[in-house]
Amino acid sequence: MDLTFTPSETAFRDELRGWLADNDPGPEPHGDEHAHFAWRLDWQRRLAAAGWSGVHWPVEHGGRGATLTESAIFFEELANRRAPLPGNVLGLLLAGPTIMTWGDEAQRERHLGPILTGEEVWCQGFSEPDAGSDLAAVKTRAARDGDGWTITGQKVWTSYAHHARWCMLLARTDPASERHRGLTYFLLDMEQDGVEVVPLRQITGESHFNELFLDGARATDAQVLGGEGNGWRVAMTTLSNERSGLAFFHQVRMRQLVDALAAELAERGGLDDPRTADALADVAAQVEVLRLTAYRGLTRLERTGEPGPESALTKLMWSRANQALTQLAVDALGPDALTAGSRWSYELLRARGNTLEGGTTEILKNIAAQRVLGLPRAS
Amino acid sequence: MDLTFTPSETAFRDELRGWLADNDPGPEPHGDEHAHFAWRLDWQRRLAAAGWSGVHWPVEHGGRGATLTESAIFFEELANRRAPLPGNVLGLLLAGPTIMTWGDEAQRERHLGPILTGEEVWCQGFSEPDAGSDLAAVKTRAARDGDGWTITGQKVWTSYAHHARWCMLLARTDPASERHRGLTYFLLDMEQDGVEVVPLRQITGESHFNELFLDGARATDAQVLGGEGNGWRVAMTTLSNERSGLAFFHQVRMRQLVDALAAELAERGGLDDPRTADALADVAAQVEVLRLTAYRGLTRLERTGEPGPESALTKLMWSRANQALTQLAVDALGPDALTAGSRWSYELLRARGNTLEGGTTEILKNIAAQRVLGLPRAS
Amino acid sequence: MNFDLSEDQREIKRTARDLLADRCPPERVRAVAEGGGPDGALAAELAELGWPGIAIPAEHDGLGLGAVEAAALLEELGYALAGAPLLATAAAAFAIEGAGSDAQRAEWLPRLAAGSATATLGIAHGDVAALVADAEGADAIVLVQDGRARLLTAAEAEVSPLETIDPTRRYARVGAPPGAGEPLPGDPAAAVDRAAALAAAELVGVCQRALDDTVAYVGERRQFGRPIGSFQAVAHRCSDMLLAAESARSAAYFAAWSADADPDGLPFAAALAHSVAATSAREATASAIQAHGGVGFTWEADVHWLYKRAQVASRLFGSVGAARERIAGAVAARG
Amino acid sequence: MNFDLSEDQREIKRTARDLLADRCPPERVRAVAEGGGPDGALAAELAELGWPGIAIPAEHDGLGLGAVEAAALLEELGYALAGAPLLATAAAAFAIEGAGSDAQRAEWLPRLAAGSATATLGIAHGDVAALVADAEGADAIVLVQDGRARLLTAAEAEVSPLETIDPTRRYARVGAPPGAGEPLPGDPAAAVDRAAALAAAELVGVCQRALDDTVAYVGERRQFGRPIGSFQAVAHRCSDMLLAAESARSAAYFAAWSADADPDGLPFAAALAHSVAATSAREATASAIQAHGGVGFTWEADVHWLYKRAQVASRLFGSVGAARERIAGAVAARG
Repeated sequence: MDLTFTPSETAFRDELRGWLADNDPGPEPHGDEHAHFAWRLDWQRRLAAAGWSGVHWPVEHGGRGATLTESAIFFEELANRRAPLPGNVLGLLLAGPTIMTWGDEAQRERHLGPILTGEEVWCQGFSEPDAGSDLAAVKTRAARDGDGWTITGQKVWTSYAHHARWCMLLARTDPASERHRGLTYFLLDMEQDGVEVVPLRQITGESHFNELFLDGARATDAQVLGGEGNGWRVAMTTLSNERSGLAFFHQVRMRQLVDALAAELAERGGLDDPRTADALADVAAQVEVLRLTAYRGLTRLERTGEPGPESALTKLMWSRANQALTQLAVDALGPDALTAGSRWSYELLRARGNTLEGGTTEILKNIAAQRVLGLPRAS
Repeated sequence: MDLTFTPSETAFRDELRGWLADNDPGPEPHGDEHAHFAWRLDWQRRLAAAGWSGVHWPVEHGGRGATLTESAIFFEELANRRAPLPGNVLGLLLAGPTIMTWGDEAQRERHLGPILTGEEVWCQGFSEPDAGSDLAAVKTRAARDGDGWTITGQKVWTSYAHHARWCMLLARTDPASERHRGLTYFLLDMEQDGVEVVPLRQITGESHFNELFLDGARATDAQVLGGEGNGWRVAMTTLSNERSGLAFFHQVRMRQLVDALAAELAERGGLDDPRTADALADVAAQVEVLRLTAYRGLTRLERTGEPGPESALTKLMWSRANQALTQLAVDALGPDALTAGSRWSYELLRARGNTLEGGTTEILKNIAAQRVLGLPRAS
Repeated sequence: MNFDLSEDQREIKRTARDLLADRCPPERVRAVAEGGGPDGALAAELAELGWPGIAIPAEHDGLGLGAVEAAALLEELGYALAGAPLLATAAAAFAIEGAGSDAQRAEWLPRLAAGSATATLGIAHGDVAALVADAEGADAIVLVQDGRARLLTAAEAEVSPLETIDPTRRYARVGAPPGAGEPLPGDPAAAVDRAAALAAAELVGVCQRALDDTVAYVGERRQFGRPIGSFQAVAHRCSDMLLAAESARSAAYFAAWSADADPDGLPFAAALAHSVAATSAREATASAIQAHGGVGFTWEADVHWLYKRAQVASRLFGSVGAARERIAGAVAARG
Repeated sequence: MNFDLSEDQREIKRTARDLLADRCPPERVRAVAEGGGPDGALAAELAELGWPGIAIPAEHDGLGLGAVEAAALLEELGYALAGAPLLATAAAAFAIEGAGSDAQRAEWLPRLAAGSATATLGIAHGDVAALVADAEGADAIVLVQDGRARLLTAAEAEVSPLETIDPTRRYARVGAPPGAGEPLPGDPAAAVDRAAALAAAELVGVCQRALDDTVAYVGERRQFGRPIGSFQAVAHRCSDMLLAAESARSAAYFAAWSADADPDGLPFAAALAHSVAATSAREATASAIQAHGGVGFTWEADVHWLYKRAQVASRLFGSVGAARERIAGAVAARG
């Protein structure tokens, strides 16, 4: 057990810090979602130009070949510097690794480069309105049509779809199939008729998610990833890459929130109230445990190649801590914190999504019970 | 809406208070369970002699014909005076009303009188080790045997069994039947070979519950209540009488606990800590809401004859409040409160049973969801 | 002992439920919220019906009913998230009636009852009330400060609109220079408690709406081949929401009854109602979002309005922490 | 960066798990608890193995391993609810090693390592430590009071056995007249933090046992025709217990590592471990009783020992509230 960095990890961090010291992402644009995304894409271009995009990708694919710990350090340092996530984060974390695993030479050749630079943004078309948390209930239909496929259906919660050139799309190619069988994973070109993106407004008022309407969209055989009928396995590769490095970004962001709240409370004398101080300590402890548990998960993954129970738990910890933190902020800071558009009221509303996005709390607890604890499934 | 008592309710209460002022139950015996029960039976004899036993029973059956509110007042006043529950509480609240509803003339004649006076104590033989919360899974077998029945099986959680002369026993008379069908309700004589009572020790160290082993116990046809094969409906009558008046006894006891804790904390300066005061307020609020909700349920029952959602909820409120209260006591009073046999450590341990006895929290929430809210059953 | 609404009171509640279901469907609530409210047409119609004067004595041209009737009405206004300033007007009327002079009563109460004037009440610290409902456009604003109240006309008060996360109602920050306005001679404490009782009743309606909408949704919505309400995690969540709603209802009705019939018990009952209703409403509305799944996080699903109302309305007459302090004090005193 | 036990440390843990599973099955724990403990035979065997000296430096005849190794061991002792006074001895050894004089170290540490003497440590307020583990029969008692420590022999301390709800371990109240015993010259703060880290590790074991026993039970026990572990309410309860156990483990291991490698971070890490492990252990053990249904409320089901241990052991080195105060102070300071 050693919670300090090894010399090579320290060297990696120091090199990154040095680069970040010279390369400021610039001021965060507020209020204009397109300007904000353009800022993130620009940031990714600069990262890529300096070799800091896809740090965890193998060197042969243009990455830096970073270890898992180095990748965690990368996201922590980004958050520490209050830099944004790269614009094409789904491409870097999900599409890229999935294409590396399942793609043929041509697919790798075609896609990996533009993912790294952010030249081509990716979105993820898995969820559907009727399926919700039940991924195997995918209904979007891809029908054989000459030498390609015609795709019809609807996806939802597709973040970045309105910026995306490509979509990781899960569709049913065997109409007689049920559940996990008969699904195929497509690399769908978003720039065509038959693909319509409609923003979905969140309770915060923003539109970070979209509905995706597919009405006769086309895909070629060359755009099938991992083979016809193999979509479930390919999708599982994508999902297992989800949240990997991001946990460390979130974890630092949570700590920044705790510190910001502590500072704001201290300034107003709020910490003189032992009730508030106690609640702050509770939340700070949750955030610290999140950090530690994320590191434990990382070590486990490095040692065994398999995510341990920790990876299922950090999401639960994070969402719970963030909801508690933001409610505390609103309680302790009073009506000022409830002003529309204020930092804490935004965080309060946004936090409600934490127990829904990326696997609802209910689904994650099912997973923990069945896959980690080995409890029997509900019949 | 009127939360004061009507003149007749006030008259009832004052008469009871007058009697209680002249009739002290005497000091509660500690440490000796048999002496304690004898004290409660003696108390019931005195109540009966003065016409205060079975206050909610019709006058024709020897009761006082009290209204539901008066019955609630009765239990509240008992608790207010720190008097115990009558020794034969299961006879008064469950067996008596069930026999009034389903019994024939001979059964009423035979049993109601000795229930009122406490001369014959009753216990309830519903739960079984393998059935747990699933009452319809009863396996205890009553086999036709000449002009009577021979009963074999095991019951559990039979409080008062070691004092009881009679048992409300649910057994399966049709061996081919499943679930709710084929059950019969017996008035089982406990004083016979073939009935063995084994105390079940609780985590508090006491033995208030028992296991009941039936090995060839006998019952006559005259001891069948409500007809052969009708046991489920008769048992539902028993269950619908459960907890009726007791909620008010518990509610006063909870308030006494809150007040005792507040006094003990105040004496030690514990309430100067805003965290402790806040937690005390939270618990006190829960207890107050319990009281109010119990009254709302009572009014609803009087008005409609049907228990409303309140009756399903007061048990949940009570168990949650008591667990929170006792944990707070132990937290705020420090190691002293963890001494074996001390008031608060006893209450802490005893409170863990609250979410299990009389319907587990899980079962009660199922009931609330399905019967009150009309949600679909899990398939 | 009868702890339930009377037949007349239930009739008031039913009428309000039906009327508001018609006038304030979700589309209307959304339109009001997105348009910055308030719902003038609705306010006018409710004034026609005499609702603003429900608890104003008949001698001042009100309906002369009690706080319980007002609570029944407010519960329905909360259920519908109606954009009419009845809570604010009722709160101010309580203060003017309870702490005002004869002249102040005669000047204001009939106009408030008729709906020809509106008013509101705010709790001020250092000449500023940080969160006041429907103060913009109010003809009179009662500021309660250190146990004393003063009445300001629109011209005398400094009203700064406050855009909160709850746009189903307008809120403002209200300040007034020391000495501005005219004092109410009496003690406004009971009026604030009565207002808190009504605010709690409104939150009961919010809880109930969150519960009803959720039960309807989870009974319909299917996943993994069955309605999601048949999953125990969802069903138990609904049971917890029921528990929250009924807890809030018990406490709010108790406070309303105390306001009418037990002045000595009112301070405790009002603090209880505030604490329990605020906690319940926050929990139940957060649960409603969760039980709606990803859809619950969208603007179009409308459950977020309930959550936002619960968050902001909980603070109208002080913090939950302050209410808890009063409860703890009362418990310690009775020991 | 490597936040996991090393292969050697896992081996220590496995060995302890296996040995204690054999020596301390539930029947043995019950016998010790009902007989008033401690388990002399077990203590003797563990002393043979050198366990009491696991974190005592080799120069004082200990095994010379670190707090992480000791934590791994303590976790298993907690898992087994073993009736051997290793936590107490380790706590006292930390104080004597960290704050004692050379002479005190030489006098006590070799004997503690060999198991030929036992010791304990208590936090005193006004010359009395209200809750001290395994003080009866201890040869040395370290009392920490207002940031200073003194070492008392059995003859010098006033040990009043305290029968707590947790009879799996012996506790006592320990007093000493002012001036009794001999002072440890150094600052005992770090030793108390190291002790708190080990106490937290012990509670991790309690959490894990509660979880393992519950998962085994609900996988077997059938109701309504299926294993109760397939009911979502039960399954999610188990997930919550897993979350509690892993949270406690993260915090306790972090504190143990800080004790070995990051003295500056130790005060925060120890407060974190205490707070998180205490909360987790109480919740997880209460959940274990609940998930066992009515059976869980019986003496024979044995889960209650875990609950009782969690309740009492959480208080050994102060209250959770005090730990939270330290956390809040640290957060405010870094802001």
